[in-house]
Amino acid sequence: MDLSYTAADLAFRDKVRAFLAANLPPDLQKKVRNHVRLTRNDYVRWHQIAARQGWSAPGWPVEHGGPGWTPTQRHIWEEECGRAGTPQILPFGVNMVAPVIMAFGSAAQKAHYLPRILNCEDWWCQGYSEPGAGSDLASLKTRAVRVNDVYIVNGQKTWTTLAQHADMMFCLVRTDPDVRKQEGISFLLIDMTSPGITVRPILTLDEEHEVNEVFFENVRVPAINLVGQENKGWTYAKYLLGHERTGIAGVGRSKRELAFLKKLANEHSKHGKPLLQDPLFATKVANVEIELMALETTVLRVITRNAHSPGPEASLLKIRGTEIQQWITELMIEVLGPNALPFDLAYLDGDSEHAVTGDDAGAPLAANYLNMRKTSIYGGSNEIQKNIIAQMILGL
Amino acid sequence: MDLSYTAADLAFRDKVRAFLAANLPPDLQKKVRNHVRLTRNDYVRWHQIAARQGWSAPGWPVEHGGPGWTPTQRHIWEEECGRAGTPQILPFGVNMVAPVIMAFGSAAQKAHYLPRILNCEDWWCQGYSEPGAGSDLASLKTRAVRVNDVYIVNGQKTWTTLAQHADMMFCLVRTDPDVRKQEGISFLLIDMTSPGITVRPILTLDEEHEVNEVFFENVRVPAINLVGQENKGWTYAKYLLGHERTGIAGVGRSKRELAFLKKLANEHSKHGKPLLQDPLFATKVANVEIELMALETTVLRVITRNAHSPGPEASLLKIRGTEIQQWITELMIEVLGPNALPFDLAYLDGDSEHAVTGDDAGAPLAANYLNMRKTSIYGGSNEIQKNIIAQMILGL
Amino acid sequence: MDFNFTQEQQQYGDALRRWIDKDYTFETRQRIVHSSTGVSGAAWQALTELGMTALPVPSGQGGFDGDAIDMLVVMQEFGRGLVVEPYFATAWGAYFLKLAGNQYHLLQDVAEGRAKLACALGEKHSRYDLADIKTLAAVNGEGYRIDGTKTVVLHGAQADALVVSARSAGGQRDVNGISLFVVPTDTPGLTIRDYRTLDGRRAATVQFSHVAVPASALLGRLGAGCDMLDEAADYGVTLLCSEALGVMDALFSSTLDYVKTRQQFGVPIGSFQALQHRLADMYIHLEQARSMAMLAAARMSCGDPGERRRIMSAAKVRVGQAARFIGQEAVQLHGGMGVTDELPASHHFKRLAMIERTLGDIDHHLERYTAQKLFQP
Amino acid sequence: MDFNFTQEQQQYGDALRRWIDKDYTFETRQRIVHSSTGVSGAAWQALTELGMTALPVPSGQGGFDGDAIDMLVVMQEFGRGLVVEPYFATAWGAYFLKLAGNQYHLLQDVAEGRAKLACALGEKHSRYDLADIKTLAAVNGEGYRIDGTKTVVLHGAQADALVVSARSAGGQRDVNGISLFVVPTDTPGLTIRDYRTLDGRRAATVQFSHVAVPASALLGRLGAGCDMLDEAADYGVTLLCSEALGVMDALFSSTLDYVKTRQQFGVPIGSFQALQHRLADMYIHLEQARSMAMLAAARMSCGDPGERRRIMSAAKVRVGQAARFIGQEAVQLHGGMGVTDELPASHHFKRLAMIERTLGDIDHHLERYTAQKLFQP
Repeated sequence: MDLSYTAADLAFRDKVRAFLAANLPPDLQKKVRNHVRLTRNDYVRWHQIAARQGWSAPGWPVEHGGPGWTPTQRHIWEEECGRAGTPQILPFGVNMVAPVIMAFGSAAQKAHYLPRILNCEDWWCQGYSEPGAGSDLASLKTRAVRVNDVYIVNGQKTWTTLAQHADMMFCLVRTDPDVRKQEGISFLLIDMTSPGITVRPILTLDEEHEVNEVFFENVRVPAINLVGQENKGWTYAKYLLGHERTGIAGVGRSKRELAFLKKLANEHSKHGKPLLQDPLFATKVANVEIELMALETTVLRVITRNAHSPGPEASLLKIRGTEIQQWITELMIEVLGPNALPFDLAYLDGDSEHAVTGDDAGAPLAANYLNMRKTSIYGGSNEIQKNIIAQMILGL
Repeated sequence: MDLSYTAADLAFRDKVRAFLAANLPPDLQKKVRNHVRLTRNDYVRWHQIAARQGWSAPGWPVEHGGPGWTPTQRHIWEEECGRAGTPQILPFGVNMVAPVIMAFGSAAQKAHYLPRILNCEDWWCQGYSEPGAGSDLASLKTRAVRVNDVYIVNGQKTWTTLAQHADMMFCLVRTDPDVRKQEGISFLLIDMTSPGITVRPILTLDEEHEVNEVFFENVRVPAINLVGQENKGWTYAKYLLGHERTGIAGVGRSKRELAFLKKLANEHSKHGKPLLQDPLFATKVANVEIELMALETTVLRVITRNAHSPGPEASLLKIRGTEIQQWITELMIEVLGPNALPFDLAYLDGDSEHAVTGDDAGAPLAANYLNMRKTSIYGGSNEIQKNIIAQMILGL
Repeated sequence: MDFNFTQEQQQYGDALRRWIDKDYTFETRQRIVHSSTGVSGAAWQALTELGMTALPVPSGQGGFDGDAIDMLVVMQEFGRGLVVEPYFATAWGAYFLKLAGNQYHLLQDVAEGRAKLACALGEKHSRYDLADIKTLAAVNGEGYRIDGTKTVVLHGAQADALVVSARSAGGQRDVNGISLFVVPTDTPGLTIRDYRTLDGRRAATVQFSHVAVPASALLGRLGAGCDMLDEAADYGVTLLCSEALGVMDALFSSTLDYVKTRQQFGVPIGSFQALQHRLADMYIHLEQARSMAMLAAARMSCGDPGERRRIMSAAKVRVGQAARFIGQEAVQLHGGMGVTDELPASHHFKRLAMIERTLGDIDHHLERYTAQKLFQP
Repeated sequence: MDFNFTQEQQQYGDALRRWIDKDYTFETRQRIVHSSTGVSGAAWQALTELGMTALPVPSGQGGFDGDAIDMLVVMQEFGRGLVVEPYFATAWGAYFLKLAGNQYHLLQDVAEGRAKLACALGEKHSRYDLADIKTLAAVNGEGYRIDGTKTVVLHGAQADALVVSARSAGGQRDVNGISLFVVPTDTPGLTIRDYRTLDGRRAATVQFSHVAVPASALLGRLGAGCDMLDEAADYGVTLLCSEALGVMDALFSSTLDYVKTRQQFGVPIGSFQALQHRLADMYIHLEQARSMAMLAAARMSCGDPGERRRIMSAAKVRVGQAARFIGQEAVQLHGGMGVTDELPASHHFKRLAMIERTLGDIDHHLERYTAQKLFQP
């Protein structure tokens, strides 16, 4: 047992740090660190900077353009990006649809989509949830009927993250309504500019346009956009679910946020003393920091054992990772106290240089607290994750 | 809305206080306050002192020897007994079997048993749980077969509290094995001196002899000891369950224990200052105190609305009441710190005048913490109580 | 001991609820939130007609002399209905005027719906310590001159007059030397910067630059405002606890409805035991919070400042804990729907989160609670 | 980065476990607990033969030079098997001797199973502050004279020698002026009062009345014992975290077995979702605690006292939280069986509760953690 990074790991970390120092645009970093919302262009810019270095898809095999990193190196990359405050490389292309295309897609699909994903030439979104199919995803109803060499798609998806920016959607559709619900599902790649697609924003409780409803009305999807076999989509969706979920714990990001929290708590005072020196508050910060320390070690235990698919243990990482993220955002607004009340949409959206209250660092934090409530709901709610632990790990 | 006691209530409280000051034997009070275990005689002594005053059965109708108190007066009595530190008037006779006998018993049963319960001439125990029937009580298997004018009882009860002292048991037995499990149960009164009864102690984790297994081997119970009708026992058991559960919150007792905790925390120091002034610890004490304050108000809301049977809301009182009791015992051993480790059975059992460590007040507290773990398990586990809330109150 | 509301209390509670159901629906409310002023003149008019503005005002000034229990009844409804009008700010301000005993005209205007009030007490650095004041009040001829900046003044821009705390003597955090004034918002030298709050309301930064006020603007005695501030803050606490209770009632009830209706895996999600037990926990929180909100309203006028502080802090702690638990669980149990702007649920959640940060959070009141003499054994 | 144990580590862990399964069953253990000494000579002999007594001792003194990771492997097994022999006390004491570097003979005796040790550090008032010492050490000829009373000395009456902290200078809570000594238990003037502990072990009150010890009994430098005390306490913390991990593993596993077997309402109670989610929470606690116990063992010898304190306190906090959650939930899920003396489960629970109170509880270590320079932003 040796819980230190090797010399090679440390050298790699220095390389990553040097890259980030030289290449992360300060304006992006400032936005991320200050919790200001990112534009489409912000995401694309950073993705393409990483792509130029060959680092936009850390988990991919070298043959498809991956950097060939070890699990520990991937962890270091994620951690350093999190700490530096890069925009996230969104998972929909790189971590979600790409592994499915690699494993089950046609040669033509691989040749066409994978390089475009690597370089963020297509913005992907995920067409999974429907109004009646959330935790019970397999009960989805969006219908695709094959007519010659096209599928005609009708139905509705919901909670589609950033679909307003998307060029492509990977979409679960029902191709056979007459079999057991898991067995009639197919995995389609849909061009979002196709006629018959309507994207309607759903504002989240912090008045952000982050998710959408997507309606399909006789949308024609070329049959060559079917991934793998018809009616085998559930298998691919499950494959995806078990894949590449180590980043799910968000350790690097939480470390950055925790450092931000501490700085904030050091700058705000109570009875004339920094709040971070208040025993009640310091103890809460320490509790989160210790939980995060434990989680980082748990992540490392999981990834060094099981490089590519952490399996059901990913549920632990997802639950605790999102809880830690939520605790930190909650503590941030505890620091602000009454100053958490102002809601400055213009500043949040990047439309205004400074917050109306003059507190640029503090202004987005309450909205951030609200926004992060989603993390325990999306990506398989934490209740579903507990079911997975009970069944797959504990044998209940 | 007026949340103050009336002048009449306050006068009644003064009367109770005067009675307790004059009649609660100091040796008993000291034992109770110091968490030393009580003997059979301790319980009987106090019960009979209360009985002489006519106050041993606060919830009983006047015709049977109850004092005719209002719900608020009963609450005051319970609270004052709790605060003073009287031995508990055990519920098995007064609050459990007596209401069933009053409602469903024969004239002869009423005439014989009720006065004896009032004066603690019989020590009652409850024959409900069995090894295979805990939360699922209706699946009990102890068999009673009627032969002429006796029932022949065979089977086993378990977790029978203080059965080693008991003269009588009220017992659920299966008289018809061929119907739905709730429908073949009868309610028998069994003389514990009957041949064929064996009481085997079960030591609890604090090495206390508080519960027992009770074995029945061809025990002959006169048929006149059947309460109500054969096979209707489940109805009576449920009646009992909904009856007289306000005391279940244990507010008075918890107030006494909280006062003890505060005194303890004031006498123990950390870094040379009383622990009660330590912000982390004081905050925990305050949290319990506030929860108890809320619970007392909730109790009063419940009893002033529904005098005799609080209904499913009793589940709330049971859950929070036992949690508060457990939190207080946990905080007590936090105060003791390393001094919680010594285990002094002789002192706990009253066989030794002083604790081996010299700390008489502190010595029983860790055992007390252990012992109180039972409260969330017995009397319908807190999980069962949550099921009741979900079903009966929330309509789920 | 009596936990029932009087028939009269029930009547005006019912009347208010009927008005909200009919004229202040969620859609109307959202339109008001996104309007330029963030409040509705018509709604204020209706509230005046319902007697709401007169309720907290003493009968001598045309009010109904309502106590904290009366206010509990109406604040619950305001909470349930997510009303964003400046009622809390005005009722809270009126309490200062009532304590001061010298602002009869203004109180009369409040009772008749002609004047709205706001309380400009906090400053950027002061957190929940209302005695932490940098704003200065200097003697200025017969009157005073106020200089300083007040932050997060709830409905400051919608008010006709402000209750302002300023330091006429002493150091920044001294309890002595605090003076309270009432200042019309059109007084020269006042700058009010209005903004939205997270829960759909309005607040403002209020800057005082050489603001001259007459001697009659002083509430109570010069430099002796601390007790009044303390008592009025406790009054604000009971109003907020009462409002939070209504919010929680509504949120819990909509969550129950949701889990009974929402189907997954072929059954309502409310049939899953893990969720049932959490709903039972929410129920326990709700009932315990209800007890504390009632206790706080009943003890507000107990006459013993130590006991009052103890109970108000206890209530704010317990209601805060319930608000956090119920709020977060309600959002979680609503799933995706819980994090949209489209259902009242998320707005109830936001209101709870902001009530928690108004007039002291859980830790603040735990600390205040343990500092009371009554906490000692 | 490597989280695996070496083959050698696995081997002695396995050997120890086999011995426990065979010769130190629950029934045997209970007999030992209720015996007059509360420990077993035969067991100590077996542990010596298994190399356990030699493990923590430096190779120069006939030991195996085991580090904290090696000790993790064995302490886990001691925890799992509820072993009540004075192994922790002896290994902990040996660490002091190792740091002192002048007690070769005694260490050799420890390695060969001839000497058991105990640490007499705490006093009635000192709580978890090991620098809070009233016991005095005065210069006495060539040596020293010790006077005072040490409390809750784990396995004090079963030890052959005690590591004792005493104040040779300074005030009661000064970090300077602390001296450490090793004192054979047969030294005149020593009175040891043995008693049982709640978790089936032994502890003692140890009174020093004019106890004369030679100069060679001093560990380290006179009055400069604080750093050694601090480091050795941290070593004790990692041993306890490792043991707690074994206890929790066993307790969680027996709880899982129980809910899979115990039938109510015609199904195993483990099929109820509310219980499943709590078991999932227990699992998360267990794995997070495992991570911290491993991290603590790995960082014990990192060489940076600040980092060491930070990690050890973090581990004691996190393991303590897991111990409390898993312990209480395990008892609850076992129902009535959980509160009897008859199953190992309740003894595992008791051991966890007592580990939490040994060498600092959660609050103590949270406070220590936040006091470290590394906690600052």
